[in-house]
Amino acid sequence: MAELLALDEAVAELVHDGDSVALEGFTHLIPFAAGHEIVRQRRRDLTLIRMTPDLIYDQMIGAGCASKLIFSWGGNPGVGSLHRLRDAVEHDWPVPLELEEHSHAGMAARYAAGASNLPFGTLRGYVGTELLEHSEETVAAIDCPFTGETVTAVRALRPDVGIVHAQRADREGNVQIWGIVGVQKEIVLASKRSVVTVEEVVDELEPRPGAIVLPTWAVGAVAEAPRGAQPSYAHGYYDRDNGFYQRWDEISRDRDSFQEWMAEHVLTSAGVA
Amino acid sequence: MAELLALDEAVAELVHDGDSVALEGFTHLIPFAAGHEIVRQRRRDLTLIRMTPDLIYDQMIGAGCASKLIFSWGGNPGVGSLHRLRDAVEHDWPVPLELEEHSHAGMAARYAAGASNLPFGTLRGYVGTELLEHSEETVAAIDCPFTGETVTAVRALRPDVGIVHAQRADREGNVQIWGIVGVQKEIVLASKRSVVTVEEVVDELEPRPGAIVLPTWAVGAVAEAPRGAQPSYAHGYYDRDNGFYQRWDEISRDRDSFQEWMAEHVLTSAGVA
Amino acid sequence: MSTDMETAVSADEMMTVVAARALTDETVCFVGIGLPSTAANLARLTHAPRTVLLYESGTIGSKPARLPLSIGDGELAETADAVVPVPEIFAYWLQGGRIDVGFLGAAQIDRLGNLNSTVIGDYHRPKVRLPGAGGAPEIAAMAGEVIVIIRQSPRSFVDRLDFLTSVGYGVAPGDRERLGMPGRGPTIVITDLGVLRPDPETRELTLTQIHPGVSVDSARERTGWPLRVSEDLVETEPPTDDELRELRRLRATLEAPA
Amino acid sequence: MSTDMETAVSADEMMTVVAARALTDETVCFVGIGLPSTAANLARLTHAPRTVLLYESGTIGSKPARLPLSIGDGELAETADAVVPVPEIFAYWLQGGRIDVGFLGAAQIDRLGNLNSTVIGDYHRPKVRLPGAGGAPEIAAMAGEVIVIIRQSPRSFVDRLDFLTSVGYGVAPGDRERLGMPGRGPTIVITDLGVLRPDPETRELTLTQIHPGVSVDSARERTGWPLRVSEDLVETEPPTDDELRELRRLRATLEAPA
Repeated sequence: MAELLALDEAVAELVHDGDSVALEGFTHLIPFAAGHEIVRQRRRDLTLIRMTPDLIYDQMIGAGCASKLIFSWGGNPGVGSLHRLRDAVEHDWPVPLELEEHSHAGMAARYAAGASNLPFGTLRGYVGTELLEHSEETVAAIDCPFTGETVTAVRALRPDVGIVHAQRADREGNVQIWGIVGVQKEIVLASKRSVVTVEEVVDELEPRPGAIVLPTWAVGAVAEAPRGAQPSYAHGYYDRDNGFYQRWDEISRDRDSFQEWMAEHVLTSAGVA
Repeated sequence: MAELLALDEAVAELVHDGDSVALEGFTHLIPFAAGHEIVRQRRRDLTLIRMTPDLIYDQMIGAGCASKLIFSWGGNPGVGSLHRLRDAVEHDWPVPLELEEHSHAGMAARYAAGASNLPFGTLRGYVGTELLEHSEETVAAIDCPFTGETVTAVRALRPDVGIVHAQRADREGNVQIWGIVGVQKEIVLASKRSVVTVEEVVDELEPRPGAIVLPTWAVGAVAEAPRGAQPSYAHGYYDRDNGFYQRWDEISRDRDSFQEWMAEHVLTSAGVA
Repeated sequence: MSTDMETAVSADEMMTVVAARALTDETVCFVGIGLPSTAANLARLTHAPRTVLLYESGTIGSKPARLPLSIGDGELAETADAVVPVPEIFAYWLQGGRIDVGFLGAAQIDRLGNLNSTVIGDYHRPKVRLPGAGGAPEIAAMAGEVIVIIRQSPRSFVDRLDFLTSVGYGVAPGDRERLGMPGRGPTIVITDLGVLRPDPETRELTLTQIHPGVSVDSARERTGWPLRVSEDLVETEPPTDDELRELRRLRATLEAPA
Repeated sequence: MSTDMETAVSADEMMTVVAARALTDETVCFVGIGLPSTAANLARLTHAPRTVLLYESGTIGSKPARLPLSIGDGELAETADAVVPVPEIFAYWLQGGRIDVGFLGAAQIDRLGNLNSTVIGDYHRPKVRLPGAGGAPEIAAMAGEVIVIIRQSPRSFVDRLDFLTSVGYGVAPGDRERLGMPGRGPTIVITDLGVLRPDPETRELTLTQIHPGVSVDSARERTGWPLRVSEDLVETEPPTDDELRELRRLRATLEAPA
């Protein structure tokens, strides 16, 4: 049974320095509130895992939470670079950041393998690319025992903590997600511990088209965090703040303006711009 | 784009003697009408594939359509044996039936691998069982290239034809399925050709909780077949005819009564009891 | 709490009640159809209301008011917290290590709790072709522990299985670990005569509990190997009125029209 | 059909219109964000109304009225025929061989159509850290064919990629087959200067079409290798009024509030 906790309690209890942590949400339901709480609690030396690091990891990397990033596409969607990520990779600021990079298909297969309690996932991918030269620990050729054909194995991902945002939970901790569901289910099931932030806790989860339910006994902690995916979006609650994604390009380009913004909007409050 | 065909046309066009054919539907949406049409068109030497052969394969086997069965559980659920299947295996009647048997988890992994265009699926399974002694062509040990752990590979299933029943299609051939979805999506995507029978063709597929949609361009043919899953059921349309499943035990126990029933209910009509 | 009803308790009822009692509350349970489903639902409707039932058709948290005849009756989907595709129920939920208890039946069991649900007689020339593996091999391997329900007779409790469909404890202690099976295996085998549990050392199934009116001798006679009997053998508490009433009400729903 | 609007056609508009034209109707198209998404939606809203768009966020058959800024905007889900989990969109739909056309951009391309979207400079000490692979390597491998949209300059059309993220034709003809890639690879590369297609024999990208007002010499200057030019070089038909109007209307939706 999931514990219903306050977000600061959930992070304090479940996220530790040095952990591998995946905050997922494929452009939708990105757990910004949880990421900000991790920044406020000054976690360090995290291995951050996420297909699309997005602004939340730009902020966490710029705040010095991470020593390693496992990812597949690290840009500001439709806008350009993630400047804090680039500054960490290009200039070791504020601390050096080790990269482990994959393709989307590879990351998705790694999560699915983790959720399936398999040591590896299989796909047709990576062949012929230079990604292979930087991923010997996590990507390998594997031969089909029936046809002899060579395909690609990717190491399963089993993060210490998986964190996602969702629209709703009921009072027992059952979680409901609809719209783009991304890898939300996979990451909760693949992780040793999990936190789900939700827009609201309700008496009953009425069935909805396209909705999935994560039963309470498969979830670690549920924390209410209204607007907790902002500036990304929560289908049925609020839209993506495309303007903020565009403004972030300017805010994050410069170390000082980034730090000012973080001081004002993250370190001193529980909200986001 | 799926072709909208009459069921007899769809079977005539897409199912040939000697084909491997999967009629799927995990207790729900079993494509009885399509199976009966295959019997009426007197297809022979089929490799029938299905996790739970159920009454429909008992009928097709008893009618002499099949030379091989690939399956994981061949009983009359909650009732007992499939007598026609047993008669074929135990006494080669009406023709000998080769068996290739798996576990449910293995069959599901084989379908998923087929839908994914992979030569094999991976699972933790079969180890320590005698199933291994009869499945060297389709089950093998495989070592994780990262951890060295040995897990199990199963050969992908890519049937010549996949056939499922669904609640609805629209006039473009998009298919909607809800309730227990089983392996309906997997088998349509894994098969070289596919036929979907539906309760009705409608103008618009209104979204429903728990529903999946197979887009028309992923489907071969759609054929209207009202009550086409009877005596299994179509969630939202009609219930499972548990009484018929129980009566089948008696009807099918004896070769003569089986043949009489088939003559009366299948060979001379498009319906089922 | 023995009652008037007790005299009328059938062997199947006794088995089912004892199996239901073996499920503690808040257990996540992967159930097969037939007696396992009846027992699990009886537990849910009596002492274990927060028990979670998963069926291999992909229904998670089903709370059927009427007993399903098949593993995929509509009732199971309608009352579920979630319905997932069949590949997912096996990969993410069973293999993912989310199941506390698997509930299995079989045609044959051996002294190390291995199960046969495939054939009686030779595989290629079977005397009886049984339905086959279904979900059993992976439930037996992956569930946290396994409850087996099986009628006890020399034909079902055999010295040597005609076919090993699902692994209990293999051929010797330590086999499960060697085979990489995370679950503990069959921790309890419930029959119409009593209850067997694996010996902590040898894993051999040992009669630890006997139902009212059953003699140890008759249990020995209906076992195809020299049956070990626990020194602490206890007698099964007979079904209570509540248990019987609820069980009979449940079973009646199986016959009633929808 | 040249018009008054033509003089005002920007290089990006020209590229986008030409890319849209490259999509025939009833094509199943896996689209990346940015110019590919704009071009695919322009095609859908003009000559190819039955084109099916899939986005890597898992939306199948999206028909957005406004252009998405990200690959997973709510509009894409709301207007989709189906929304599936991300592992499924890659495994069943892209890898499953269901995609006719993949639409890709990149930071660098070489003469055999291989793409770099990872780094400029040394991998471990990059001059510019680019976003990385995303869905591109598998789209490049698995889609029936690939349309590439990229601005042409000596920095983007390079003799040697700084990093090979996605395979075009590898290092020699036959590499795709050797690597087991079912798709045909990049059949058309659309730039702000013209259109390149692979030579049938050598697979070397060859200028086959040039946009109005662009000289072959300027195309050569903006290519980091000795550019081959087709003997049958044609000039691009300028955008029609309809194309331009629809494109500008679409692009305006990107800026407008929801």
